[in-house]
Amino acid sequence: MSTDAAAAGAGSGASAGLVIGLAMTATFLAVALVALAWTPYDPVAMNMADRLQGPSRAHWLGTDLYGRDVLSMIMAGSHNSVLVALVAVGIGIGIGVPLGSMAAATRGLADEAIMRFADFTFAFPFILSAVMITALLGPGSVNAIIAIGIFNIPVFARVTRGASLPVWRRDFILAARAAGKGRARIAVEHVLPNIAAVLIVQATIQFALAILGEAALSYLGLGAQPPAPSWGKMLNEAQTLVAVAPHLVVFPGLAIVLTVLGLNLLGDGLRDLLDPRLRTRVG
Amino acid sequence: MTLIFRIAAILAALPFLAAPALAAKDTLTMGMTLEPPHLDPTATAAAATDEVVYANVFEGLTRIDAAGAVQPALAASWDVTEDGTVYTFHLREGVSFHDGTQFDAEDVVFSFERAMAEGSVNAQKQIFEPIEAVEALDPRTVKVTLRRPTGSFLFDLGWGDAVIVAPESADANRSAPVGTGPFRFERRVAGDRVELTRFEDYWGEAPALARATFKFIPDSAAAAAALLAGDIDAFANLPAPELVPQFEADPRFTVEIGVTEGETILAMNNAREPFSNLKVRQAISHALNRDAIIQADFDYGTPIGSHFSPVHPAYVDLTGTYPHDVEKAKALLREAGYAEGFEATLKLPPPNYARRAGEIIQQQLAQVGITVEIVPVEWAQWLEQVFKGADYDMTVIAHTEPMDIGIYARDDYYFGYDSAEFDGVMEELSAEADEGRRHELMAEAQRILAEDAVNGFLYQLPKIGVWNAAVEGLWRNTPIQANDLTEVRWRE
Amino acid sequence: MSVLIAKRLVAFVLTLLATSLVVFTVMRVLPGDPAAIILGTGAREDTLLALRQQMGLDRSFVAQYLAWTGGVLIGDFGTSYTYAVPVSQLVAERLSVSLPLAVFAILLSTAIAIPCGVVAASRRGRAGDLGISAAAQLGVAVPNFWLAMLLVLVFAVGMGIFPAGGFPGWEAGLRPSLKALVLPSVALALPQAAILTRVTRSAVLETLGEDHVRTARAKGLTRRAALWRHAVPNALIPVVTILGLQFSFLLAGTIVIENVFYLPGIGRLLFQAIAQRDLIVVQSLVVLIAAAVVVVNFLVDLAYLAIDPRLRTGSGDVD
Amino acid sequence: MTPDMPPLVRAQNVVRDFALPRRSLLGPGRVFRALHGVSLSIERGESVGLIGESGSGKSTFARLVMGLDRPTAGRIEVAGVDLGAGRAALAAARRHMQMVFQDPYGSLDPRRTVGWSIAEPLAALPGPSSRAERRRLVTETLEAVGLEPEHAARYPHEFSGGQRQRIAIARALITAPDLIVADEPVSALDVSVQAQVLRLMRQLEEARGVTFLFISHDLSVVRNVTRRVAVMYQGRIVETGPTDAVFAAPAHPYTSLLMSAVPLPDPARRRKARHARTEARPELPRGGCPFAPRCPRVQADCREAEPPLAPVEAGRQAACFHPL
Repeated sequence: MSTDAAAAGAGSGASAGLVIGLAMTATFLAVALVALAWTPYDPVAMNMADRLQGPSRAHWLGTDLYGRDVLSMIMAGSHNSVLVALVAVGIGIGIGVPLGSMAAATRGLADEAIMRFADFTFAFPFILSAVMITALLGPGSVNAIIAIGIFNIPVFARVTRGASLPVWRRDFILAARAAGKGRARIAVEHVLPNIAAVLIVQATIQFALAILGEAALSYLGLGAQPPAPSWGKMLNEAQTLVAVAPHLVVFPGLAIVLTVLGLNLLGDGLRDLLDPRLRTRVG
Repeated sequence: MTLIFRIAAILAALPFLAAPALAAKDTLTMGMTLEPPHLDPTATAAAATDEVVYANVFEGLTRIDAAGAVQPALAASWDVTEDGTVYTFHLREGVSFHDGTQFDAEDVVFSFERAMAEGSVNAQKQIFEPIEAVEALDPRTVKVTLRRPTGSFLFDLGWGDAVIVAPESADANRSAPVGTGPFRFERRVAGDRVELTRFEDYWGEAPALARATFKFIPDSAAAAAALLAGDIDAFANLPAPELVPQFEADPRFTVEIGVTEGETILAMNNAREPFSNLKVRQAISHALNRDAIIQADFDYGTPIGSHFSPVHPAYVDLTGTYPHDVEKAKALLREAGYAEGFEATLKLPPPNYARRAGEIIQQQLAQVGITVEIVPVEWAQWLEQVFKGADYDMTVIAHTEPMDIGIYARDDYYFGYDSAEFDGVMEELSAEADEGRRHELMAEAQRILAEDAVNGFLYQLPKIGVWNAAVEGLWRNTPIQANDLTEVRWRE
Repeated sequence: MSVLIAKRLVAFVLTLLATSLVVFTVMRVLPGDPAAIILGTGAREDTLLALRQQMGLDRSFVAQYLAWTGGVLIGDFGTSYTYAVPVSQLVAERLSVSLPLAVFAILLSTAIAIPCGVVAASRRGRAGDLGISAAAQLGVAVPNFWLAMLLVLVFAVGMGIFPAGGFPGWEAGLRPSLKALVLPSVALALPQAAILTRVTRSAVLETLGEDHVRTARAKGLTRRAALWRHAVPNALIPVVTILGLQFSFLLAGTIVIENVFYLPGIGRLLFQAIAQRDLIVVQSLVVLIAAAVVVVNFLVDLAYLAIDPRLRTGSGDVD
Repeated sequence: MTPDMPPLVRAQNVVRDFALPRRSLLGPGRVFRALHGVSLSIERGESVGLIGESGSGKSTFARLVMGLDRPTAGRIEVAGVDLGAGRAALAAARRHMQMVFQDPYGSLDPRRTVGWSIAEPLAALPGPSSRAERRRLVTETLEAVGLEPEHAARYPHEFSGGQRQRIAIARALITAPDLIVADEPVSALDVSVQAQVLRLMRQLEEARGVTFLFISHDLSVVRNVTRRVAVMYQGRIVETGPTDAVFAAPAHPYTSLLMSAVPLPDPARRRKARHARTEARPELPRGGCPFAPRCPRVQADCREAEPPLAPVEAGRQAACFHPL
């Protein structure tokens, strides 16, 4: 551990990051909310007369191959990102946390089995699993969610197990056992509340990774499908137009970067805030 | 291996180093979008294979020329009996395969029987289906007896799937093709290129090119960059219509916007409700705005009103049969009992043209009340579900086989179309040998399909040829999947 | 130690077995007939049957699986359906692109990340640190494929210095080949470097706070010497570990990047093989990739053990 | 108390082995024996002190008595119930016993209010207790340990170490147990606070009839609160007897050594120390008195066989061939 002064310095720096991250994430969510009710243009309406226009007063971020308004598409595309990330992280938490808790609670054979399974799923690079899953189920948002969600399961299982193990060694767990409580009940009543901070931080990080993953899948044509706007799909459509309409490449990518950056800053800030012990580590 | 190659390359380059100014350039590097999986045209449907080896490495008894007409090739001439069932081919003399073996009638018998055999993996086996017997009357004469007169037989023999191979080398053709063409296979670098060199013992007129390289560049931006940099001399069909203006403005390049054999259609499942209803199909045809769809492909497609190539002499312009008319479409839907519209799926295979047209069609049909759900499918799934299983409502696809209007007469074809009138016309056509009458029948067939609104007929895929302005002899259109290099030369 | 190795060996074999079973099953369940893809829309049913027989697809799953695994055990991965060449040859050809790409990316990201991380740690809280940390934070958020597109936009389309994609082949000469790998390597390396910078920075910070480094300072070593002689070497242990763990991310990255730049590498081969239902190629590649990931993880563990003997006895958890 | 009533705790030949990691692939599985057949009885109202160096097996024994761990061999009964006789038996036995831990900072869940933690053992009692009933019991036990009822709503970090240990004791008291196993309950506290907590425990023993199994390395603490002591060395009980008698005249040389001025390892760091020990001495000793290597009075026969625990005088036993 470093000196208190240094830790305090890191703390204040981190909190600046936290504020920025919070602001960026809030902006992102606000845009998603606004887009539910209003976008400058209909994000799916085509207008062949106005296609491939650069940024202008009428279309701040220009138009695409079909004359759709890029700003409106980016705004509406945030829904897809939020949805995919939320559900995928939800799947990871919903299945991974119980698995990790079980592994930590029982140790022994179940632990070994769960962790080897996690290793096994890690042996496949994420994109590879995703490509296989979408080849099996067909491309689409739902299947992208499943692919990313499945990849999140071992992540949360490992984090939960890793964070739970030291908690299980604490005396208050023994006290609960002496009180006659079963392992499952102890896991829920004592262990989970004590690792909640770690899970929240990890969820933030996975949220950012899920947005990146969704973008990559959609970029490869495996994610969101027309007419639903998606940032990754916009980049996919822009690829052949790099030379003709660079704005189609730049803006959706910026949307991804800013969102992920905001979430990462938020995650780092939360980690420093909630769990000072993790301050010097990198996830 | 690399070392040997380098030495060989240096040796090969020596003559040019010695006399750079004397000879005109006689090598050509041609860009292609897709890489051929392998190089045996008799064992794959991949167009890329034909685009490398057809007419260059392999030849058939007949060949298709730049205008889509049948020309003699390995058969110098032929006689057909009055009833159109017996063809006698008189083969060329002095033809040898690239491995030095002589070409004779037995090679023809071998090639045909190989394609017809039970275990044959020829992708166009139906070409040989009418054949009852193939006999070598003598080394220079082959007699083919058909079960029934087949009007398109000579044209079909010009396909890449019907090229003549030698029994000695047939099995190795996938990786080391041996044919009779003006170019012999030199080598292949998987994932990158195939190199051909002039075959010095070619029976016909020697080609102007001494060397030809086919280079595979799937990305349009990379293709354009390679053209601009002079890394490639020609791109037969540039996959980037958006870049055409740039090349048109550049005097170093020739841009030829031709037509392929690819009829791009909105195929409808005629066997399935509500597409079995003529009024619904007519409504959809009225709802489609071809101009907008072609615009999304940068205006280079040629609108079509039926399933027929606009460059064919028998083509009839039927694009006005069901003009774009939203109100008319709505009225027809009302008459058909779908006043509220309906929901349908649109399965889209991976190519850009399908995905782009699909998005626009989704919009256009929405305007008349038809809610379309786009289901993108991989090529494998398209073949399995749509083509083989006919499990679809609508799909966008380009049918690239030459002269394929006959598919509408096939039973169990995925369109689910069944018309006794059309079948009758096709039957007559297949037995008809007179060219004039054949054209009349083809026009009739086009009209029936257009009026029945079997599918939404959209446009003919363009062939965007871009090449060095000094290169001549490349095809403008592609009546058959080929990059015939026999006539290609550099202008002095 | 030998117990550990034996355990890992068993786990390795089990992982590969499970992987091969999963991928084999998935590939057979996938809709799409490999024969139909090869023969296209003009094919007749009897032709399809003949080709399926030729490819061995008419046999039962079990027979196919056993035949394939039997071949793999003696080093024969089978023959690609689409390319009609042995899979091993195909893989070797593609590796000649993917491997250099991965190596360049690792070298580049390490060359950027370690100096940046050390500098940031040694100037903790000052402008240099803040700048590097901010850049790293940004780098982590950039999708590599987007970066790739921007690089193409600027360096290929705009300035025309590097090709926008494709690979000329090593026979075409070293220069054009290396040139073709520059933008892909950079696109792959920069986001990776951002992560590594963060790891290096925190690892160096941690060792800087450790007793022996403080002692070294107390003994009169300059700040600089203490940093480079004591803190950095110790900090490299976790950095190397992370580097090893990033292997599978790198593999995933090459799949995407090779598709952006149309490089004839392993990732693109896999992607195409799935689309073309080249079952043999897909299952061979997936098993090879899984094997590579497991082996690399294992080597990282071994390296870790060699570096830190405390871990050798395992978790002697008596409680 | 009738004579034929079973003792509150009866441990018979309790053995506990822990598996150690294998050294080589084909090598034998190694075990570390923490308890070598320990037998100990505790009568009601007769609080017992268990003393010994850290690593001697005291805490392992305590956990076995609490049913938190199972013996490898032997049998433990609490209030006449065999702890190894299944879930139901264990649940029945748990009503009679509670535990107080060494570290008041670790034994309370930082995420739970003090009231919640104190009420936690009620969950093991049969029959649902109402909210109001639980609140009444929490208030009552808080008062019994000298804390205010409103403290129930606060979190552990708001309390001092001594207060936390009172809270831990309150939690142990809430089910009105017969036995409280206290594992080093005051070693983490300041000396002045230690005295308060010990006083509290003595009061409870008298007022509520609680019997303590009091585990400590600190002899003065044990002397203060227990009537009998048992001395452990390397997983064996080497001497037992009435506290006063043992302290006045130890029979085993080890007990004597414990009482000399030599300070014992600080148990606050026992986790680390124990770890070092497992590496240093994992093998089972082969015959002979385990104390022989350290014994100032060692003789030849001490290396031949292990001395059994044998009576030395009324109510006292020692495992030594040559008792003092």
